[in-house]
Amino acid sequence: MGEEMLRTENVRKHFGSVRAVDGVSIEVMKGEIVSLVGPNGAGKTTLLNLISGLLKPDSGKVYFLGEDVTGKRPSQLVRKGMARCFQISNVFENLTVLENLLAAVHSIEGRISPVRRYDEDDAVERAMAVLREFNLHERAHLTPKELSHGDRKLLDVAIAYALNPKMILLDEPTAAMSVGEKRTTVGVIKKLRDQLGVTVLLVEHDLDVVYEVSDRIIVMHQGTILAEGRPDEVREDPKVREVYLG
Amino acid sequence: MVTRREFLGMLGGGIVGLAVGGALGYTLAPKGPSPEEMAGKLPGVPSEPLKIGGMWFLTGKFGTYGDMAKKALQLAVDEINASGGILGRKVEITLKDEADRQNVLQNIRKMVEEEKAEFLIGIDSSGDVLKLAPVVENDLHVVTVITHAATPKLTACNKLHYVFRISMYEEPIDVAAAKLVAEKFPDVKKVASIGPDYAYGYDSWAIFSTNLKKLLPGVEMAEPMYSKLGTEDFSSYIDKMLAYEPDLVFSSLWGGDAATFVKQAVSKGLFDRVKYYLNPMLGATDTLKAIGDGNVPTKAQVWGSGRYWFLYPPHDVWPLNKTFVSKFKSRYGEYPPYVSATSYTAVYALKAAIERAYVMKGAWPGQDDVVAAMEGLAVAGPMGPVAMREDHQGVYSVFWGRLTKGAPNYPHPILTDIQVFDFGEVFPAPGQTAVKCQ
Amino acid sequence: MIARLEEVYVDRGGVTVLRGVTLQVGEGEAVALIGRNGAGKTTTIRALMGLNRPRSGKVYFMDRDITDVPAHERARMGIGYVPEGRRVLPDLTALENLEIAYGGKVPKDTLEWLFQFVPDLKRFLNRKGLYLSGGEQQMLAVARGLVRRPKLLLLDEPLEGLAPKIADSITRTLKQIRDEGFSMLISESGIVKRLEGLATKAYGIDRGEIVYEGALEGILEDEVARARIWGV
Amino acid sequence: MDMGLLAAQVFNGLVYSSILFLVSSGLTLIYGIMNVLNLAHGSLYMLGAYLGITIVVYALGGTPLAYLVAFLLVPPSVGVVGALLERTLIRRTYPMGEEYQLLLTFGLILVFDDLVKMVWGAAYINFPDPNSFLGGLRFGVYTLPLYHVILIALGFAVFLGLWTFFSRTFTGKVMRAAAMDREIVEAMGVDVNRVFVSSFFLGSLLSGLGGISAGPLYTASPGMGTDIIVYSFAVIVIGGMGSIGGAMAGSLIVGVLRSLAISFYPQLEIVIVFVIMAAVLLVKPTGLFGRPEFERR
Amino acid sequence: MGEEVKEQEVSMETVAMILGVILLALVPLAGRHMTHLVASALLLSLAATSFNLLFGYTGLLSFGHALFWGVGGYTVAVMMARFGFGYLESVAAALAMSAIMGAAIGFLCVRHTRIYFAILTLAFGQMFYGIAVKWDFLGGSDGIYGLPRPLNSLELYYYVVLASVLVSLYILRVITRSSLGLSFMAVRDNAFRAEFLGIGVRATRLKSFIISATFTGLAGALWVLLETAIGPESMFWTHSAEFVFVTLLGGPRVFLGPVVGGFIYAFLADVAMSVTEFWLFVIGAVLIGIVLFFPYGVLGYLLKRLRG
Repeated sequence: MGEEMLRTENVRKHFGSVRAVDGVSIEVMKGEIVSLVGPNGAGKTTLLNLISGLLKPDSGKVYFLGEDVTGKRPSQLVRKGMARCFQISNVFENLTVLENLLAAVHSIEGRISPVRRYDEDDAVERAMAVLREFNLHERAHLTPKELSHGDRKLLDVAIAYALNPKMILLDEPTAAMSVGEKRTTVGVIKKLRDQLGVTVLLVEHDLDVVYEVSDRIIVMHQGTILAEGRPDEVREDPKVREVYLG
Repeated sequence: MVTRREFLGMLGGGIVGLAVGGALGYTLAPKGPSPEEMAGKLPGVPSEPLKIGGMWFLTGKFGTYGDMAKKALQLAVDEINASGGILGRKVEITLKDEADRQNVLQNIRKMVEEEKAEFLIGIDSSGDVLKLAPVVENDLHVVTVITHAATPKLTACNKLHYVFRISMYEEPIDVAAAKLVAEKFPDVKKVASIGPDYAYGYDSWAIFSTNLKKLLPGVEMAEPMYSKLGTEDFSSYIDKMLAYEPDLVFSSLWGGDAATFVKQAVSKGLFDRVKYYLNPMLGATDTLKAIGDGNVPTKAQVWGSGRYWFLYPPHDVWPLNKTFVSKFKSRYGEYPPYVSATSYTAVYALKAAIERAYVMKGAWPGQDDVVAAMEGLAVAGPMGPVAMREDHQGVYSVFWGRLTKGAPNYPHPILTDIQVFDFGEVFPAPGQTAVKCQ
Repeated sequence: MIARLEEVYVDRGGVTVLRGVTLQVGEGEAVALIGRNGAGKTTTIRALMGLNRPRSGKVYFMDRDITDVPAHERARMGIGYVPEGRRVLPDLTALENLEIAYGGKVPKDTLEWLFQFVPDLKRFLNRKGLYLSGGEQQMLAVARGLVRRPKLLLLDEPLEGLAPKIADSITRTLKQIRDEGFSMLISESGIVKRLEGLATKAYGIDRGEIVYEGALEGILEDEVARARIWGV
Repeated sequence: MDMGLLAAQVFNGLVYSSILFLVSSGLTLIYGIMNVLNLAHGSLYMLGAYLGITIVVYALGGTPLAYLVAFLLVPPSVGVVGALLERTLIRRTYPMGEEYQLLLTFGLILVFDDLVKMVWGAAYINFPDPNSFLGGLRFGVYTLPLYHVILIALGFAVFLGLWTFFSRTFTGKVMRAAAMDREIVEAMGVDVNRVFVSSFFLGSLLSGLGGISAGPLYTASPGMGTDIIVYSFAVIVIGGMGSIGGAMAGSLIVGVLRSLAISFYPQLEIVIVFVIMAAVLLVKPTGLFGRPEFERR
Repeated sequence: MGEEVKEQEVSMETVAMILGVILLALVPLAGRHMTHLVASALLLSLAATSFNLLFGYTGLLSFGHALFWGVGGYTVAVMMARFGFGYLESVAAALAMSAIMGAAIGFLCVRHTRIYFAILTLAFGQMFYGIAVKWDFLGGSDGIYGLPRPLNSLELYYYVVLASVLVSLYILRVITRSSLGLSFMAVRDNAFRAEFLGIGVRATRLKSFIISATFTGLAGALWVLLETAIGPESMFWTHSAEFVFVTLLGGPRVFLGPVVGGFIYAFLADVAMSVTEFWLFVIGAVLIGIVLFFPYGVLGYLLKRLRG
């Protein structure tokens, strides 16, 4: 630890009169699980969008692995090792689960070619290995529509993981999940870091989940950082309780 | 130009030609036996019906051409079947739509190869006829009689064997137009023109202008204008013409375009500013009907020609025209346009050639026998006697007439003051044309 | 009783988002619907408005079964709607927004009546929706929901994304409206404090199920509701 | 350059613009409100012309009264046909993709062309020229036929009428509102289905008005709707899809440029419209007056 | 594409495929018209399948695809009629030309999607139609005609067409099953997410466009040799609409859908025209019926029923 993975420097994004992200600097170290929390509209998702290249900041910089990546497109960032999942599960609806994974595998390994079968053995092997990690291998031939809500979200994470990322941005992975599904997801997040060596930046509403998995928590409110610290510190911070429970 | 008397003389020659050709004078033929009665009576004649394939624009913007051709074809076939068919064979027709633009050749093939049409007639588009000719000549080997497409290239630039054109083509009409101007309107100083934006329009202007320059060397001519087929609004063309201040406008627009142009030119005052307006395609009843009596200009002289005009040859001197017109009128309620006359004649030309070949051969003729019989054939059509020249172009005299209100005798404007040009005067020699072959 | 959902199930995009929701709003009552994002608040409100058809279950309004009544008729029957994200019609002025909801030109006295609750409306009546600030849009959205003087006003996260001062002023407005005797159902993503003094009764919702029903203050004390809604 | 000719050509362009505007304003209106691109819109134009012919040529003769009757009766009749099409056929494609709408309405073009042929025959038909009783204004060697002048006025009047309708009347505002957010408008008590039928009625009515206006100027034939629909497409793309002002601007550009091209650069006539259209799409995809689409719900 | 089939069905499909090919090989026995009709149906099918690579697989509706049919066709016609090349060189040139034009026009068009893409392609199609009408070198409105038929025999040429179409379909099949094909489908389903997979969305669309244009051009090139002539109408927008029609008729979400559609359309038009002069009415009515009742196309519908 101690090596920097991601850093933002005073990034700012306004939509008209709305100050969605208003000068935020955060830092994520290699191997950390960092959570972004805060009430609705605090600017968490916007910050994620700024980091992952979906939005360009009005001002400020984003560094990934020490390199200035401000304004780079998502596809470029993915190739540098930054993958991302989405709040509302965002997968390829007309492809099977396996094909969803294969698309990621081929793309990231630079194997896109008109003559290479997409279901060639080693790609499938690789994709199936990922699916096994996420316990989705038995559903490899279903389409996302046929999956449960929890499995769809898992698939979303699995796709991101198949991209061999150094870091994954997770946007509310447990939203609308059942308790059981949530447990699985917590396991997956831990596994991402502990076994698979991926750094995680997590946006999450469920504070139980957050407290359980995070090394560090950043609390956002109205586009700025309200508090930051270890879970036990944040849990005791009256400002945080104030924001949440009033 | 010929007078009425000269015409009668020509007519005599034509009739002699008909006799020499051995064609059966069908207008004089009494009602013969039915095909059923005739079937098998003549040695060597197959008993199954004879199928003729026809192709015209049956749908779309030019659908009226196919419609009119089809009606005349039906008339001819019914007449022939009522009087014993062709050598006792009942005639049947099969039609394909030329408006199926992607499949013109395929549909032609279908009629021959699948529907077993033994002969083909029709074709409206010049482009199609040029595409079709090599296919028929090299591949299909069936006698094909063209009834409408008018490009000089077909007969002047190709050595044809199976393909014949019974209808007048554009060159003699345009040559006659130049002569008409030189003889009747020598006061013309400036000429403007408009035509459809494709080969026919370009060719027509080239022929007319080349010939006119020879006859009236001093005439000044504007850059020719071309509008795309189906142009709705000619105002811009008309004003460009007005700006040039011509005495004469030569227009090769046809069909709906010709009518739309005249109508808009009337309201834009073109006919108050020019003295003469010539259109080689005006003598078509469909066009005249669309123009209507209300749009017949009074100040300027408007002259038109065509491949056939239902009042020419005059009904009293050429009864066949009278019979044809009255049959057509009573069956379909309107006067026949040129496509009707040419398709009608095409069927009779085939009949005459088959019968002549049968006489020579003593058995049902093959395609090459029919070709031999067609060559040099003269057949009587509503437009007068038509002689098939060695280049497979049917020749007959050209007319130009002046546009006049049709009321009260006719439901649409008509051409009067008919000026006739003998084919010897206006037809280029076989193989010659003012147009560049591709 | 003004409105009632009974055992309502709703599917959206193949996912069941409401699982047997039963909920009731009484005469003159302001009821809070509390749950986090994706818990089913919006769908519940839309089911009442007629924008989501239940797979099963019934919707009642003024003792009438309106399960099959289309949204526009419900609006005319007296349900006002203040949607999530405000959804002010951007190309129309504030006044025109009101006209659409009123069904014609808004009479002067109705406007005056609206100004009691949202005095600021006067200021931007002729400005296009596109050029209104978030708070102004929310005020307009409330006024728009109110303009037909509905028997029930549905407010879907009316305080979301607003600066605290503005949120406070909206809350004041809503209190005033409630005091006039209007019934309302207000959804809120979790900050109960914002509804204090406004709502008396509350429902807690999580994953499409009602997990709490009772007094607003009680919800924070309820173990189950706290665990499921806030995870604390 | 000959200034008289230039002026005459601009005038001619305006006449054509006027017809184009009548048709394309209907097309853009339906697209703007309902997000439906109706390829058969040109067929409704054709229907307008043929219904006009039925009244002016066959029923009443080419009297001024006949024209008046035709102008009063034809557009609403075509509007009803359009509304019926929406209710019976086009409505069923809303849950499907845009391509299905294009396809279904393309099928309608084929059906309409043949229907017209079955009813009125294949031959082109001309109206008696209204200028025969209206006359024209002399202007040097040029004549400005009065009917053309009336058409230009009609185009602008309809433009102003639509402008007023959409900005001043309640129904117009409801239509715009439904275009912005159909769901919220529904929740505000508006029967959006009725709004949609009405906008189809109004859009089709405009196309029918275009047909009856153009009929006396041009020549009616089956298939006459195909050209105008392609040009109308160009117009609304250039002006910005869904914008009435854009339809006006696009009509003026296409109509006048085409007219000038004929006089001054004839070889450009066919391609110029499509070159402008492609250029606009490439440089400003939303067209001159369009704006980025609202999030539709 | 979610149409991955189970083992026993694969064998069934293979059998059907082999039977189909044998049938196609026997076509010349059914007479010249049938040979010709099937040859054009094959070429229409190839064009529609190429179109569908862009439409069904990549999610872009081109309303000007006949442009590439025309590019291929005119290239062959010009090479043979104007420069006297043989048909093999000419077809090779047509392939190259279609690819180049595909790249150039595709580059401009893939910046847009949905309706804007459709209209932009329509505009380009009409522009080139206008150019073909006006340009003497291309024969103007008459087009170019009287080309020699390769091998001097319809039957032999039929086998050239059959072989070329089968090989092309095979190549297209390989592409749709390739990792590139998968990236097309990923872009179609969710361009937004594809970007987060590291797939360059615009570049992927362009690749699809070029491949699609090339094979459409090949179909046009082979068609010209079948017809021995070409005219500007081959690029008119209604011809582009035919590709769309054929594809939806057969089913855009099944690889062989456009082939089935191509055959149905060719035979339907052939029969309808023999029966009535209002054949366009029939085609239009069928089109409307397909949209309303079989939006997945005939083959799509059949497969759906077969698989429950």
